[in-house]
Amino acid sequence: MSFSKLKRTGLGIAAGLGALGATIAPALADTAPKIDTGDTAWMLTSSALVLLMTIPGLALFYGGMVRKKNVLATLAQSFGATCIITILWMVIGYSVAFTNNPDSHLNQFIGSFNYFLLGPMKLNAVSALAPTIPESVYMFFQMTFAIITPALIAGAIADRMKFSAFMWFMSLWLLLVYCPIAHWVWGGGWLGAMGALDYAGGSVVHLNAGTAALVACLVLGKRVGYGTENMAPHNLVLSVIGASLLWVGWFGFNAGSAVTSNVNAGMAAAATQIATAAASLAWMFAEWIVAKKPSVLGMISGAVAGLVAITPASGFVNPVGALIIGLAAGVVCYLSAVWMKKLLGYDDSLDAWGVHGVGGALGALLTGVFASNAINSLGKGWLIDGNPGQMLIQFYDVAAVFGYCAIATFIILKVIDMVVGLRVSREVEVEGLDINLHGETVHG
Amino acid sequence: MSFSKLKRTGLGIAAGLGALGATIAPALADTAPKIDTGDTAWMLTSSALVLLMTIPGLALFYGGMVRKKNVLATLAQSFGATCIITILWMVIGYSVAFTNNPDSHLNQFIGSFNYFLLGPMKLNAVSALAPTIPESVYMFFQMTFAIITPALIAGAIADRMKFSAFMWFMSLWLLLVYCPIAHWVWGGGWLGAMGALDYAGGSVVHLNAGTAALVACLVLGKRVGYGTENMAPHNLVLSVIGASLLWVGWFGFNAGSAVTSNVNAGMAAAATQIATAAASLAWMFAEWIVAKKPSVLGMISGAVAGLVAITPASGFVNPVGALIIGLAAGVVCYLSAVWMKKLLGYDDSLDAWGVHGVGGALGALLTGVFASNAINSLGKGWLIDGNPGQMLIQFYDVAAVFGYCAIATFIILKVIDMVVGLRVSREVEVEGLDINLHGETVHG
Amino acid sequence: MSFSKLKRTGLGIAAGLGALGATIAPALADTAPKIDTGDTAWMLTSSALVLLMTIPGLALFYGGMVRKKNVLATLAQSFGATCIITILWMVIGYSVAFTNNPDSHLNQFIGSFNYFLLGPMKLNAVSALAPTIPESVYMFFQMTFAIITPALIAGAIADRMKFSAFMWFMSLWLLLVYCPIAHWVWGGGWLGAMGALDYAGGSVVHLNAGTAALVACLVLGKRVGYGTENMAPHNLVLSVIGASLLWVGWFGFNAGSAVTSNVNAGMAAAATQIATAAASLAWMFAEWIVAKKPSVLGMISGAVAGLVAITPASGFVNPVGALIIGLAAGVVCYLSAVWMKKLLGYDDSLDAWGVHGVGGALGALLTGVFASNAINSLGKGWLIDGNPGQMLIQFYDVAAVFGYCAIATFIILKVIDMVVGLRVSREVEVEGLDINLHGETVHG
Amino acid sequence: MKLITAIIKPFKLDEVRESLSALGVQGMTVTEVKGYGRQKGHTEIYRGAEYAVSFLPKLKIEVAVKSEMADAVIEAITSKAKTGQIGDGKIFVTPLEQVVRIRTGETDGDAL
Amino acid sequence: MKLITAIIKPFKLDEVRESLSALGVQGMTVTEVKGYGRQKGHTEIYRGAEYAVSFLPKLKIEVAVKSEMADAVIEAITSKAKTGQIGDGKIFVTPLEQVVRIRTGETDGDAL
Amino acid sequence: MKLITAIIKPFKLDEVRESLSALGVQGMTVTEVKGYGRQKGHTEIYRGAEYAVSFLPKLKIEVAVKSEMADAVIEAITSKAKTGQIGDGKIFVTPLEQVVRIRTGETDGDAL
Ligand SMILES: Nc1ncnc2c1ncn2[C@@H]1O[C@H](COP(=O)(O)OP(=O)(O)O)[C@@H](O)[C@H]1O
Ligand SMILES: Nc1ncnc2c1ncn2[C@@H]1O[C@H](COP(=O)(O)OP(=O)(O)O)[C@@H](O)[C@H]1O
Ligand SMILES: Nc1ncnc2c1ncn2[C@@H]1O[C@H](COP(=O)(O)OP(=O)(O)O)[C@@H](O)[C@H]1O
Repeated sequence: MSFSKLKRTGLGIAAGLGALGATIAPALADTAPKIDTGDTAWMLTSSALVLLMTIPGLALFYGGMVRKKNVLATLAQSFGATCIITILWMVIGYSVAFTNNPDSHLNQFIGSFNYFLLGPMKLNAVSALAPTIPESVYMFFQMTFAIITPALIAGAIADRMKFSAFMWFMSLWLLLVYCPIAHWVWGGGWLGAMGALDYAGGSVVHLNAGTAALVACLVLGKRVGYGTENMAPHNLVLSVIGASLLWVGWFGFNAGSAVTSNVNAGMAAAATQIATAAASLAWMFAEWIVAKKPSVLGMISGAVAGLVAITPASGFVNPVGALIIGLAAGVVCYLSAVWMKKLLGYDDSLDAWGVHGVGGALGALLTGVFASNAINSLGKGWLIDGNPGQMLIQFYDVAAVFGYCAIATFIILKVIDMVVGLRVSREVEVEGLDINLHGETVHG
Repeated sequence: MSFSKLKRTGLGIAAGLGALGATIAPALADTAPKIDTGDTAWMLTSSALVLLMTIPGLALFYGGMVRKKNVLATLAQSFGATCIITILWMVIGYSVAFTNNPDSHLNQFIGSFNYFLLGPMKLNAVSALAPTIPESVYMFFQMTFAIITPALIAGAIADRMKFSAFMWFMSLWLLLVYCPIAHWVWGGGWLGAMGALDYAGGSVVHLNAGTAALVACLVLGKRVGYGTENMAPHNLVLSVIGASLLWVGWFGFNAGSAVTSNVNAGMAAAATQIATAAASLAWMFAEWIVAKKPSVLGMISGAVAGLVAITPASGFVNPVGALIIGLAAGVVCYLSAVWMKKLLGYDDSLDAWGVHGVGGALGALLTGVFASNAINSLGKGWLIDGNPGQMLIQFYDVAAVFGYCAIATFIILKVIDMVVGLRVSREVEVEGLDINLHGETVHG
Repeated sequence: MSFSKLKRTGLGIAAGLGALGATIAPALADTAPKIDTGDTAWMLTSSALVLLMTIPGLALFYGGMVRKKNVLATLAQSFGATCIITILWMVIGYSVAFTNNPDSHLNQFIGSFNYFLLGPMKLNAVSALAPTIPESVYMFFQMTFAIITPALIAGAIADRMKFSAFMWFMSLWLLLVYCPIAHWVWGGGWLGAMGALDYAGGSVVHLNAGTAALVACLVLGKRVGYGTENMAPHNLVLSVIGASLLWVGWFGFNAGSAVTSNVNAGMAAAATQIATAAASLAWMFAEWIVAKKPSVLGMISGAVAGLVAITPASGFVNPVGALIIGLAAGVVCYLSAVWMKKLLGYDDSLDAWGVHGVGGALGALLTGVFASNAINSLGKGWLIDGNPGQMLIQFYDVAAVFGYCAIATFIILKVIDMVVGLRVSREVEVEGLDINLHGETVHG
Repeated sequence: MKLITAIIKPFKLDEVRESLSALGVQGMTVTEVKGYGRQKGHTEIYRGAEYAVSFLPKLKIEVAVKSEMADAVIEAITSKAKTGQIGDGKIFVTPLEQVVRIRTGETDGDAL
Repeated sequence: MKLITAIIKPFKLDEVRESLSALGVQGMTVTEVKGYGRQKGHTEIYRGAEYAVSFLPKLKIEVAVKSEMADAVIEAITSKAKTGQIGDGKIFVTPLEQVVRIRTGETDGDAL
Repeated sequence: MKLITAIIKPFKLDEVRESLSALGVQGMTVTEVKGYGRQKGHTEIYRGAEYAVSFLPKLKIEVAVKSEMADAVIEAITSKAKTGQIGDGKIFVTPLEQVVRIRTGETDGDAL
């Protein structure tokens, strides 16, 4: 089982059963499970919160940033991704990512196929990765992660991708990129075994989605009129609602990754809140200084950057560590979205790479710096615990995810382009996706 | 007590107290209650989630579908229903629906009046229907069901009903239709005793509201301009937000109906997620094939159809059962909303009958098909457990709810029409309800 | 420690540990904490819910009420307040408000500085104010209260305050007004010791913010065109979403203030729901009678008035008490917002004083009237328990908060005005804050 | 040629358009406008105060036609847009010196 | 008759309307427009880039009046809409050949 | 003087504006309008039913110019707004009797 997860669930069990004054033994020995109602309540809530992040959270965050003629098509991407991924996860995704492959060598890279259609997930089933809650809840919780990760990519290809191609992309990317990588780090694979620290998905979720976003916007090319037309967000009210729901839902994401309702969940929640606020302020002040005005888009983008960067660190760092990670994320992601993007000239339309890719990688590395033994007995970082070796592991983690994701995403997109075509016609793009792809428009 | 509920709470107690390693006896013998903090946490959360379904969920789902001149009036319906029903539920509704009538014969049809103003609901009170949580929480949880059920009806009479008449309708319908039927199935009445399986309200909530919606749109008649004017939704962004919040909130609805935070809640949550996604895809593909384009309205309508159909089955079926129910709901509700409605020519404006009535009935029947003993020890279905008898019971259930609701709703509406009048004047309808009924408009 | 809190947590411990069949001793004696997973689950959820109240709840409630040219600037106020207060709370706010000052005399007025940067908040830390949950969760829960309280003030100064001045105001007011007052009542200070009953913040939160709002709108002066131009809300759809999220989130606020997941939380939730609905109906009918039409703005304002007024009473009154408090709040706040404001002629733009100040004071006093021993063993009210003395204490509470807040707020604003200036130029105000302060506008 | 500008009640648009097409008019341009006139507006309620909304939503239809068609067009609009109640609107006729079809550069009669 | 078209700053509408009513003008039609002129617009910020928003919100007021009233109306608008700063706007006067009141069919003078 | 009114496709605005500025035209007023003509609109889908959306979004540009500049302006608009596809729009020229600049009271030529 994953090194990082092992620790987390280890602690989880201790706390979870500790609260019941019971011993840990029976739960590990796979007898009738000891379900903790408190842990289960929190994980059910966390699952709902993470789903809230995608619909309507992410849908609105992105929908408000595009031009009015494309808002419904943008919402349709988040909503459609939620649906197709739910089904694929139930059919085989969970099995590939979170079950153990009988061939222990293959298990380094990919899980089993035994959970096809969730067959073995009986009423009382429990996963060794989450011994105090029903497996049905753990499967659902992980499903919500599997949903939002591919959905994040949409930010890079906004305003120009065919809906059919998008649905194919979500499906193939989930099965060929997300599921294996989730297995590597969390499901029992080699990265977790190597000791990579990724509490809630800095590399598995954000760097991964961000890398795919970068590749996707390069493969699709720029929007018509990019650089000349004013493509400012058509309605930031929607984006502020979306960013707020992402923030609120993220407690399910990070604190939920404790997989129990205990002190680890509490610390992760506190770290998340602090880093998010710090990043939002950092981006805001950076922009205030450079561009003379603090834009609302900057404030909410900064908050998301903080949420992204603290994700891998949330269960490993103390409040001061969270504060520093947040400040760094705000400034670095501001530079990547505003300055680096202009410099390199790709059209990462809503900055999926600039915020999630860059922020995810930054967070993964800073986790190696600030991880503290006192917060999580198995996260020994460089600065506090004097363990520079962790930095190296984090670098491997980042490099492996970036490398595999970039190559696999490129191939997937090229194949889809050949078969169904990735991009809408120029006329459709100029006139708008809503009316052309979905036959609908927003009336006033 | 209701057959289905008995089982559920039975299991609930087992799991709930099981987690405390205690015995079930004390809780049943009405000594000082054994409140489980985990169950209570989940039920408090579930209550908030179900309230979220109505405000702002349902309000936005409907509000986005009407024309711009009526959006505030539509929101006012959901909001006003929430308020008036809350008070009536506290005054007498809960008592009629969920307490036992001393006259055991009458109890088949209606509860007692003892809980007038919730008098007996002391600090430590516990209901036999939910022995591990405070009765205050159970009363509140059931209140949120009582709120959304009548509010759903508004979809059929959008754009043309007086606000005063609407408030009267909500009040009378709650007390004369919802409360008795809830008692029949869940509160200790005859349908539950007969063994009707309705986990979270396929017949009690959705078929019931849908039937009332059908009657209401027939009694009120069509909107001015129906069939000639383009009455396409004025702002589907609002409807997507609403549908998403309905989806997220529905976990409180279905998983909350376990009334505990245990394996049953987990399975219900998983089934809900799977069926919803399947129905959304089914509707989307059906429309994509027939109308050449996948509309966003179709995607979200399909999701709601899936949520409706899985509601009665959620705690009784396994993931594969949920998948099939979802696929069926998407296609059947698409046909009922798009094809049957045109065929029969009634103006069920936002398809409250087409989705909730048809989907609720479908779900109730399919529960009889797919209910599995392995998921819920007291739900023996046709297909898996070879118990065709259950089908018959489900038919009775559907017929009884449809019949009683249709007649009672018709009478209530006729009475209101005579006393205050149901419909606004033609001028008001043409000019819009917002400015005329509420003296307000949406400015840009 | 605070009188009222003492009782609450007293009960909390009883229930929380009761569920574990353990004794209370170990938790108080600061040995390894007995964390209750159910209580922790509910408090994590409550914290997320209260954050949801501010972003996007309050942001939308206010944002929909201003004119379109100022909507983004209004959202930026709630969002910016959330960020800056989060950081200040982590740096020193929590320490000042909720830790004990070594100097027991000073402790009557202000807490310690020991928790600078949350240093002592280790992984297993527990606060004596919340013995069954991690201190990280309690710190976070209280943070969300510290965020929304200053943010409420924005309603009074909408459309005309500089963003820079606003951020300074939020910061200084938090540290110099909110933190001390929170300590007086909840953190171990003199008002709590005197026996003031304030379950979730009638005086600490709402009267406090409302008083500051009144002072602020007097210091800033009226909006340009006030009284002549039509300043009706530009988009009440946003305000309805906001009010609904405030309502839903408020269960974290009131039921969460039990700091456990038990019967007290349940009763507080029920009281909250009942009072809110009653107040909404009371305002609606009052307006329907007086102005001939029930406005949507009135319905949602009434709901908020009810939420405010029940806040201090929620854990002390029974359902009937809640009903009466709600009805009173609806009528009184209607009069204060519609009639008194016109009479006295100040421009409390979105009625932050009219609803939160007046409603908070009303609730604090009525808590003294309706507090019932049977609901909370330490709240003895006038009417039910024949304890008129409590009324006097509540009066002191109201007077002390109003007096200190008014003076301190006035000084803070005058200082900011001298240093950075409070108000935007006439041109900027006429043209709109969005484009001038943030360089953005809502496009269609 | 004439430029005929009509201010009408919004829900009359479709009827008017059809009647003009019947006359062989092949195009028109419509603008959402607010009208002030004898028809008195609503009162909007806000915090108890009532604000007279004196401007009402109307549609402005602009049609360029050959002079000889003007009367028929005016007649058609008048008959279709009429409800008989205050606020039905007005028709304005102004001289039109030149018309160009951008796509082809055709002018005047051919451009219509 | 004349059709008087004025482009003004939005917040001047009420003043202008009142002064026209005072002159006995019983109706007008208002359109939200975007104006481009000497008054330079804002810069909108987006991801650090600045976009010049060269079109500014203005209101277009159209008033049909008897020829003899034209000067008084122009005078009234000019005085009320003036702030003295760049961007106050313009008034255009065009000939109006015919006016019809849809409700009654009255024409010209009677239709105003 | 002439008032030149052009109906164009929305995304052509910037090109047209620049070409007019190049000609020395210092101002214009733009209105969002809906156009009906030979170019046929979309079909909107709603619950399986298809609704023809026969009105398409266009922009109306109004430019007041000295008579001698009219042809140049018309020429500029025609060349810039043309895509060659149906729906490019029209240009209407109407006589303009008087122009006033509100800010200064200047009239006619000086007011442009
Ligand atoms: N003198 C005018 N100039 C321009 N538009 C006018 C004038 N008078 C009326 N209108 C337009 O015609 C509309 C209807 O006029 P109104 O006086 O309300 O009713 P009626 O046309 O039936 O007398 C007004 O809303 C306004 O848009
Ligand atoms: N030649 C023109 N044709 C049409 N409209 C014009 C013209 N010049 C100016 N306008 C309108 O008048 C408004 C104000 O003009 P501008 O040059 O900015 O200020 P001023 O009128 O004070 O010189 C512009 O925004 C535009 O709407
Ligand atoms: N007779 C007319 N009067 C007013 N506007 C017209 C007229 N004919 C066309 N238009 C406007 O010109 C636009 C383009 O006209 P259309 O016939 O669609 O294409 P084209 O100009 O290429 O022939 C229409 O959308 C409408 O706004």
